[in-house]
This record gives sequence, structure tokens and C-alpha cells, in this order.
Amino acid sequence: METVNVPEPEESLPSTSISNDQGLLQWISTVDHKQIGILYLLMSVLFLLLGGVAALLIRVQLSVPNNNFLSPEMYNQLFTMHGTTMVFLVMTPAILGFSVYFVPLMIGANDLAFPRMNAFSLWIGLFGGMLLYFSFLAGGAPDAGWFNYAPLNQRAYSQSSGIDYYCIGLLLVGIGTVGTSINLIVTIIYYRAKGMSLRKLPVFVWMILINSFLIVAAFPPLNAALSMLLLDRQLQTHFFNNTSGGSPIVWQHLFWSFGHPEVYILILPSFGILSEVFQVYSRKPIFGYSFIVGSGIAIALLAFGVWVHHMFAVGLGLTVYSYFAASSMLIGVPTGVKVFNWLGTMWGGSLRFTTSMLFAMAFLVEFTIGGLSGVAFAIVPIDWQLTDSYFVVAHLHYVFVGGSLFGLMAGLFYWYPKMSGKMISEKLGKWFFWLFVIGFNMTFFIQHILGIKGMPRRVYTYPDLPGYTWMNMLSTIGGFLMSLSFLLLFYILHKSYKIGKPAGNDPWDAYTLEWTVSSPPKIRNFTELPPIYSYRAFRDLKENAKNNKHGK
Amino acid sequence: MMRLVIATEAILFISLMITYVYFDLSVGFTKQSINYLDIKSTGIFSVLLFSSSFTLVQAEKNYSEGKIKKLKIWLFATIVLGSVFLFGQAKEYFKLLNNHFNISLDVFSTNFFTLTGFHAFHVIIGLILLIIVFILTLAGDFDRPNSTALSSIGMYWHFVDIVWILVFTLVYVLPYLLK
Amino acid sequence: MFKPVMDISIFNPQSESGWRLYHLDIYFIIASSFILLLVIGLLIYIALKFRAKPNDAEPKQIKNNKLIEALMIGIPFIMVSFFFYLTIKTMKETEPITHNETPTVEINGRQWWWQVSYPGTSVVTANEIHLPANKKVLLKLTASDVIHDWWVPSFGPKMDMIPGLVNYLWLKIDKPGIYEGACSEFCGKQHSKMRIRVIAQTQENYQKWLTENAKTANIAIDSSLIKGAAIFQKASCAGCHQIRGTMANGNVGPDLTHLASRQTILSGTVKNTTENLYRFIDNPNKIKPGVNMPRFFLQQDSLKALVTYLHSLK
Amino acid sequence: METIFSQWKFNLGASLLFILLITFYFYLTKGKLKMGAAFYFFGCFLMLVLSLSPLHFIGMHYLLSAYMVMHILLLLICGPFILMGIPKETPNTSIKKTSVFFFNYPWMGWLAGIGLMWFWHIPKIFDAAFPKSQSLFGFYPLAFLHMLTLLLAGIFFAWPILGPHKELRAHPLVGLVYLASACVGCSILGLFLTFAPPTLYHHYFMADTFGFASTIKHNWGIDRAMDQQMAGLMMWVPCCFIYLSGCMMLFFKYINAKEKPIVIENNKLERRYS
Repeated sequence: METVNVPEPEESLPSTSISNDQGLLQWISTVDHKQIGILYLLMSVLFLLLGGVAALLIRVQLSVPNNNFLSPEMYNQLFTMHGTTMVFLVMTPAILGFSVYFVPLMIGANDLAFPRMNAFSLWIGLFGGMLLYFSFLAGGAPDAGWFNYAPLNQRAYSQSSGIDYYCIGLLLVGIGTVGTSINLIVTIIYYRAKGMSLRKLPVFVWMILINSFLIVAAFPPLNAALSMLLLDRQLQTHFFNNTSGGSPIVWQHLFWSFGHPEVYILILPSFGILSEVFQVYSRKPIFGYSFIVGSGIAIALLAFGVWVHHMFAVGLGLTVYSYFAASSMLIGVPTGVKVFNWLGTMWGGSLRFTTSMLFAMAFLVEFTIGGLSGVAFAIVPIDWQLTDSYFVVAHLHYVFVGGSLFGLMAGLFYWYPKMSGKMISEKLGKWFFWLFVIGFNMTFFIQHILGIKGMPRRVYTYPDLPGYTWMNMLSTIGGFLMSLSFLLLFYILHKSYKIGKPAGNDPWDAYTLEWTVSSPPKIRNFTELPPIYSYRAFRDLKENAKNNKHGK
Repeated sequence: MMRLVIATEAILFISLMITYVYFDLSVGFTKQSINYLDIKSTGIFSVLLFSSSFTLVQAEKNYSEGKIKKLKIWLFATIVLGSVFLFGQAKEYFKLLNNHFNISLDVFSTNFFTLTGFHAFHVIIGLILLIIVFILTLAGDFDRPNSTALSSIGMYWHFVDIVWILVFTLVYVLPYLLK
Repeated sequence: MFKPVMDISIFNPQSESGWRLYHLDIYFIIASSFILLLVIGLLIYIALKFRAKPNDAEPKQIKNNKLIEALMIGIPFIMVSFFFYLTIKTMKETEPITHNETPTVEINGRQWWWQVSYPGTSVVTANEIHLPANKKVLLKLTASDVIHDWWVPSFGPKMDMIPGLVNYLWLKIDKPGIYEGACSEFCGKQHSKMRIRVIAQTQENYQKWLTENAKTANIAIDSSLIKGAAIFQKASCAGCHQIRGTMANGNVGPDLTHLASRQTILSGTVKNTTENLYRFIDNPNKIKPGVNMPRFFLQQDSLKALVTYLHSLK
Repeated sequence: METIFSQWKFNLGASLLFILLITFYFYLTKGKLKMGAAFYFFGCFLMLVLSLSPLHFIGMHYLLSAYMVMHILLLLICGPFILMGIPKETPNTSIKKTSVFFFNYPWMGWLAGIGLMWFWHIPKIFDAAFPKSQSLFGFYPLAFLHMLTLLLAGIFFAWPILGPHKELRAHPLVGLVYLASACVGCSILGLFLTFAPPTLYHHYFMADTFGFASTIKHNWGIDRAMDQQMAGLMMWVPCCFIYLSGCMMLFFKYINAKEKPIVIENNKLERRYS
């Protein structure tokens, strides 16, 4: 008789030996992956509020032409901080939060491979974020945009110390992110439940694995670039300063060879979440498991060969452009494969329209819009027209919000019962969904047209040209709807936590291992594990049990 | 895990080296500054660094065989070799700085100091790790031959060495040969 | 005629390359709407058809279908290849390689204005770019401080202006008119107020304008102008600005030799009137925050004289 | 007038190599044709045709990018094809030994492929490797060596992935990392060529012995800078595309492989749910 043991490091995990009282001190000192996951999510919410306020101020300033609500200095700081915050301090922690929380649960492990390092990564990342915000008090936030082009990032053009804080803050955030990714890779490779080969890995875990490799490979160029920038600013070196032989183009190359993979870093986990959500609410296995995973790998590998499409207007020469156009267009293919595979998953299923499922379905539309406008940027001549216009702003928000954030929302509503132990209010959830979708599309769809009408991005104000005014006003109203919907979300989360129905272990009739344990899971996740026959281990278990019953 | 750390560090160095080569090929690069570099003494110090990889391999071998005494000797030798290399670097830096060849002089100096500085920084980290292990060994806390600590540090140390081979070739040897 | 006559939009092409890109845009819009509608259509169909009913049995567990997967990869691949072909074709046609041709105009991006000079002539002007219509011209684009970007939507492609690099752009404007655009690469505080105005003229008018502008400035003879001219030289305006034919030969700010002949000032953001000029010189930072021009605290009457002088520079 | 495309030139080196390879095959098999011989001969034949063709001529004398096409084909097409045709069962054990060697040290294969590629692109060495003028029978020892090593590197590089002994190939996921890292190595070289100044290789600045320079420059519109950029990009993008396709193939091979079913009885959890 063989029993399946929970894989565990030789020494007992630090997290499993601590006491269970939920005092604040315990949260701060925790090394338990679930608590750290929740802390990551809370960190994400904190910065979401900050970044959201920045976004609202930006929209207020842009609501009417020739507005004087914000000074240009303030406006530049705000949009820079908005972008930096949302990418590095909202999306990334949210993704890490979900992965740190659910990866061990989905692979049948009791914690990450290095629990203490996990805590360290969280706190150093948070510290980096705090440092970035400290710049507001220290004379001015960074004001050269989130990709911070040289030579505008040089001391001569940005005298305040904001950009120094940007460098140090992002270096620390980068260390934290890479640390967690390494942790996740080791966990996924070495601590899977017995019998769970890579072929039986849930798609979410696959995506996190791929994603972590992407992070490990993508952050070093950023770190190199940031170090050089810091040296340029502090020790007057000559990396990006063209007057003394440096080259502003080098910054662009280094930044985008990080920056483009970063886009995929933010979207791949959402792909993973969606794959789980679609399966469970359609009650069908994912359509084309190997294609979903394979396209993830293809995206990850291609991601490093496309960065020049951010630089099509730089004048590097048509030969270079044609090759990068090819690779950038090519990356659209695996992305499209995924979208159609999800449709295939739903086809013939028995669909339950929970809030989570609605977000997943809305994702398909919003992300297709974002993806298609992305292909437009791979087509060099179209890129020549639209890059650095409001069309880009629309595109990137459709990818980041319509893509990544919708995916994360689907994940939040899907996993909330597991994390809190309470059911989330579906009625209010749907209110939130519709408010959010309408607000989001209202804010950003119109910006495509603004871009087509020639409005450049990052302007603190604009002349009263035909069409500009009402379109910007509409966008601002949409922005307010969106923030309203976020307030509603926080209310829903809070209320459900207080008075929601108890969720039980398996409220969605789900497929993966995290639903075999109690909600919320105990500090020691697993004491027993089912045998693993496929990537839907829990479903196999329930199915076998049913068959046995009928058989008897 | 150490492999992944090395992978990410390797990419960092690749980025730095690519930047170096990029500037090396661009117009503003002041090649005459290369004459300041002292290839011979740095070459000798580099050989010492490379040999420290060998001594560390010996240390690992003795450790896995449980010969703690020999482990101590080889570890000590590695630390000494690493420190001597750092000393050599420091000497080179001081000489350069005394000749008013500092990091903000021109594009070459910028790249030179950044690249070698980053490498030296990694040597220091490696040394700190080795010293910790060494102290643990002296204290007698590191005598069971089943810890992976030493082999992980070993991997890191070899990596730092390989990086130096590349950096040394790039910054010192190639310009010297192509002069 | 202060308002530009044209509707600014990439779908209102007014140049040869503009039209080329326009066709590509249309093809792309058709293809992408097809995909988008396909996704939305399928989604709606699925949502209506496969809604869960109470006591549904578990649906059939289809895991894969090789044919559908092949189509999923194949069809997008073919579409992408088609667009790749179009990309190369359009790219080659729009931006043929330059072979040391003399550019018609050299535009230098500055924080936050455009210096415009015409190689082969002595004409230097700012912000308002005069070009001949219906003739293929080559623009030479450079920058002096940070990265700027040239973009007139009706003309098609944009092109970055990068300090230390030289970029070229071919342009053949369809017909005379005023075309508006803006700097598209974030370049600091006044990025928003860095508009572009291209004044396309017929060949004769353009030549006339060139000869007119090649002349040095009228020498101030009138007593009312002499005072202003003196202030201009004395109040260190001359250190930054050039007025050809006088002592003023600065190269930091815009050339003012024919200031009064321009329709707008401050990079195309305000009309060129005496009041606007007066208000700007009185307190530059208030009108254009962050501008490099300092405030001189001139007396009201000297300021008036200065403005009168500047406005005489036709 | 002779066009550039009619420049089929006899190449003694390549012919020698061809004969050598064929001899080697029959030496291995003691004169018999084995399974997959077609692959082997196709690889050899492709090599020969390429080296006699105008492509080789252009690559030798005018365009780095044409040379690069040759290089990629030799390294990534001919090499693997020849490897695929190498018989598994041979009277002597050299093939088996090689397989075992690459099974134990797959990185040696990597180093052979990528290292050699880098080696031949060091400007001085590159310039030395090619004849200054057309010599007798087109034989030039260094050029011969160049070709031979490239072909061998191609074979050794592919060995851990496509070696004749299936059980001695690297694990597909290891292979994935192997190819992906090779792609990085090749990208860096490609990057270097793409962005380096066009005076990198002096070889192509030599006197125009055959008089096609102006055709290439004016009719084809390829100048030195563009040529080198194209070569760099060729090394970078299509080369990586081959590697990445290999990656995807390995991945699908891995994920679609059948697994041994696990047999577990009397699981506690299972009992609870029944």
C-alpha cells in the first residue's frame, strides 16, 4: 500500500512551527506563504490607491483644454509616478501575491522552497516602493515618464532627486521580484506533489513558471540600466549623456529589452488565471492544454526579440525594422492561439456566469482590442503614425487593464472564498463588474480616436481643437466611474469578509488541489494529497469517487 | 537556486559588456585612455584569481570527503587569492585615480570603472560568503559533508571567475592585441 | 486665418506618404475588425447557447482538436505574413534610403521650440515651417538638448529627433495649406506646448517667401522703433536671440529677424499679436511655465517700445 | 555579359570535404547503406552545392550577408542533416562513444557550436580565413578549415538533441534550455554585427576583382552598412527562429509523451470523497 506524502524540505518549515494568533506582529514577522501572499495583495491595493489618485488628478487636469488645475511640473511627476506605480508596485505585487499564495497550494506543497527569502523579497519590494514615494517629500518625484528616456533623465534636465529615488526604488523592487521568482521556480521544480509531473501541472502554475523565468531573464538589463543612470547622475559618468560621447539610444535599448518582456510578465499570470477560471465555470478541461502551455513558452522566448518595436520612430534603419516587425507580428500568433483556445474551452460547456467568469469573458474582448492595436504597432508604418500618441495610451491600458487587471479580477473573485473563507456577494460583484467595464471602456476607447486625431501623449494640456474637448471630457467621466467602481469593490470585499456566507472547501466544484483543503487553508496546507492523474487532480478524485459509488 | 541567481547575474554582466562593446565601437570612445591600463600586473593578479577557482575545487573535494582540516587550508588559500586579486584591483584603481583617470573623465573610463567595479563588487560578495563558511568551519559548525552551501558558493565563485575572464579579455587583452 | 484649415487626423492624409499609410491603415482596420467581430460573435453565441441549466450533467470533456488548433495557428500566421509583406512594401516606399542629398529644410528640436533653417540659403526661422507643396522634399531632423519628435498627422510618419543623431524624412505635400502637428516625444515641462505648424505654399510663393526671409532685418529708423531696438540690445535679449543685420546674434532662442511675419508665437500656441507678445515678455514663465527665457522686469513703456520694435520686423 | 548568378565556381576544399564525408560514411558502415542514409547524403550534397553556387561566390567576395546565409545553412541545416543520417549501429563503437560523451557533457556541444561561431567572427580571424584573390582550384587551407569546422560544429552542436542514440539524447526540457541559451549566444553576436560600424571586416573592402560591386550597390541597393546590418540580423532573427522552433518541437515532444500511469490504492482522501 502506497500513500502519497506531501513533499517537504528536510528541515521543518519555519512557517509551520509558528503560532496561529493573528496579531499584527505575527503578520509582520510571518514567513507563511499565504500570509505573505495576502500582504502582497494588500501592498498592491495600497499602491493602487496612490496610483489611482494620480490617475484621477491627471484626468481632472485633462478634462478641459488649457486647464490650469495642475502645474506642468506636478503633472509630469504625477503621470510618471502613475505609470511606475501601476507597473512595478500594483501589477507586479498582485501577480506575485496570487502566485505566492496559490502555487504551493496547487502543486501540493506546504510552503515555498525558501520561506524566509519570500518574506525578505516582500519587504524589500515594499521598501523600494516606499522609497520611490518618499521622493515626493525629498524635493520632487521623478518626472521623465515611466520609461524615463535619456537625456531627459539626466541631471541637466531633471534637477530634483526624484530620478535617483526612481533608480534606487526600482532596483530594490527588482531584487524583491527576482528573489520571489527564483523562489517560485525552485518550488515548482522541486516541491511538486508526488506524481505531478510537469505534464500534469495546472496551467496557472505553468504560466507562473514561465513567467518567473521571464522575470529572472528580463530584470538584469533594467538593473544595469538603472545602475548606469545612477552613476550618470551621481558620479557624472557618460553613459547616456550625448554631449560627452554617451548615447541616449543605449538607454532605450536596455530599458526596452527589459520593458517588453515586462509586458508579458504582467500578462502571462492572467493567462494562467483565466485558463483555470474558464475550465471550472465551463466544467470542461482546457482546450488544447499543450497549445496553451506551448504558446506561453513561445511568447516568453519571443518576448526578448521584439523590443525594438518601441523604437520604430528612432531612425535605426529599415533593415532593422523589418526584422523586428517580423518578430513582433509573430508574437501575435501564440497570443491569438490562446484566445481561441479559451473560446474552445467554453464551446460545448455548461457555463456558469459568476462575476469571475464575467471578468474572464470580458477579458477576451478587451484583450483582443489591446492585442490587435498591439499588432498595429508591429506594423512599422502604422507605428510611425501612432506611437507616442494617445493611441498608445489607449493600447497599453487595454493590455494592462483590459488584459492583466481583468485577469487578476477574475482570479480575485475566483479565489476570494478560498482566501477569506467567505463567499463573495455575487449580486454586488456583478454591479461592480458592469460599472468597471463601462467606466474602463469609456475612459480608454475614446483615447484611440484622440491618438488618431493627433493628440500626443504626456501633454499636461492641449489646445481647443475640434473634437479634443468632448473626447477628453468623456474620458475623464469614465475615469471617475472606474474609481467609483473600485470603491465599490473595496466595500464588497470588506462586507463579504464580515458577513459573507461560509464558503466551505470547494464552493465552485473546482479542479485543482487548493480546493481540497479548508478555506482559508491552515498554516500547514496539506496533511494528505490525492493521487495525481492529470492537471485536474481534484476533479479526477471526485470523478473516481462518483464512479466507485455507482459501481458499488 | 544558485544557478538561477547566476543566470540573472550573468545577464546583468552581459548587458554591461554589450554596453561596453557598443561604446567601444561608437565614435566618442577615447581609445588612447587604454594606454593607462597596466595589462601585465593585472594579468598576474588575474592568474591568481583563476587559480583561486582551482583551490576552491580542492576545498569542495576535501569537504565532500570529510577532510575538514584540508578544507580549512584550501578555503583559506581561496580567500587569500581572492583578496590579493582585490588588492590588485584597488592598486590599479588608485594608480588610475592618481593619474586623474576617474570615472567621469570620458566614455572609456565610465565603462571601465563600471564594468570592473561591478565585477569587484561580486568578488567582494563571494569573499564574504567564503569567509562566513571559513569562520563556521573554524568554529567547528561546518563539518557534516551534506550541506550544499559550499558547492553553491563554489558555483558562484567560478561564475565570478568566468566573468573576469571575459571582462579581462574585453577590456585588457583585446585592445592590447589589436593595438 | 489663424485656425489651421485642415482637420488633424491620420485619416485625413495630405501627403504622398500620408496616403500610403492611410491605405495600410484601412487594410489593417478591416482585418482587425474581422478578428474582433469574430471573437465577440463567438463569445455572444457561446454565452447564449451554452448557459448552464439546472441539473446539467458534466459536458463532454473535449480536450483537443488537432484540426482546429492547426487553423488557429495557420490563419493568423497567414494574416500576419500578409501584413508583413505590406509593411515592408510601404516602409520602402515611404522612407527610401537617403544618399547624401541636400535636405530642403533642417529642423532642430529645442526645449521647447523648433529651429528651422534652409540649407543653401541664409534663412533661419522658428516654429513655422514653410515648405513647397507638390514637391518631394527632404527634412533633416536633429535635436540639441533632449529627444523631440516630429509629427504632423496628415503627413504620415513621425520621426524622432535625437541629440547626437541625424534623421531624415521624405515628404511630398499634396496642396498648399496650413498643417498642424505637435512634438510627440515627451521632452520636459512644456512638451504640451510644442506645436508644429507647416505652411505649405505653391512653388512661386515659397520661393518668394525664401527671398523675402533671406533679407536682413529692416534697420530701425523711426524714432519709436529706435528705442525698442536699443532696449533689445541692452536688456540682453541679443545674447540669446538673433536679428540678422543687427548686433544680435544669439543662438539660444528663436531667430527674430522676421518675427512679425509669423502668424503665431510660442511654438504655435498663441496668435502673434502685440498683446500676446507683450504679456509673454512681461512674464515669460507665467505664459509658458518652465521656459528658458528669464523675466526682465522692464518698465511698461520700455516693454511697449520693445514690442513695437519686434512687431516691426516684418 | 556574365551575371553574378552564373558564378558557379569549382571549389576544391568543398569537394575534398564531400569526398571525405562520403568515405567516412562507408568507413563507418563498412560499405553498407543504413537507415537514414538519405539524410546524410542530402546534408553532404547540400553542402557541396552551396559551396559551388553563386551564393558562395557572393559571400566570399561581396556580401557578408550572403556569407551569413551560407554559414547558417552549414551550421544549422547541413550539420543536423548529416547527424540524422549517421547510423546508430556501427561495427566500431566511435559513434556510441560520442553519444555517451555528449550525454555526459552536453555543454561541450553547445560550446562547439556557439564558440566556433564566435571564433570565426573575430574580425582579424575572419579576414584571415578568406583568400585575398582567386587561387588555383579555389583551394585555400584556412577557408577549408573554416568550412570543415563549421560543419563539424553543426554536427556536434546538434548531437545532444538529435544524436543517433535516442536514449542518449538530452532530456527535452534540458534541450529547451540548451537551444534557448544558444539563441542568446547567437543573438549577442547578431546584435554586435548589427550595430557595429560597417568597417568591421576588411575583407569586403578589397579590390573588386570580378567587377560586380557596382551591380550590387546600385541595382540591388545594398551598401556596406546595410549588408553588415542584414548579416547581423540574419544571424540574430532567422537563426534564433530555427533554435526557437527547435525549442517548441522539443516542448511538444515532451508534453505529449505518454507517462507511466501511477498506481495508488487506498488513498485516504479518495476514501473520504467516496
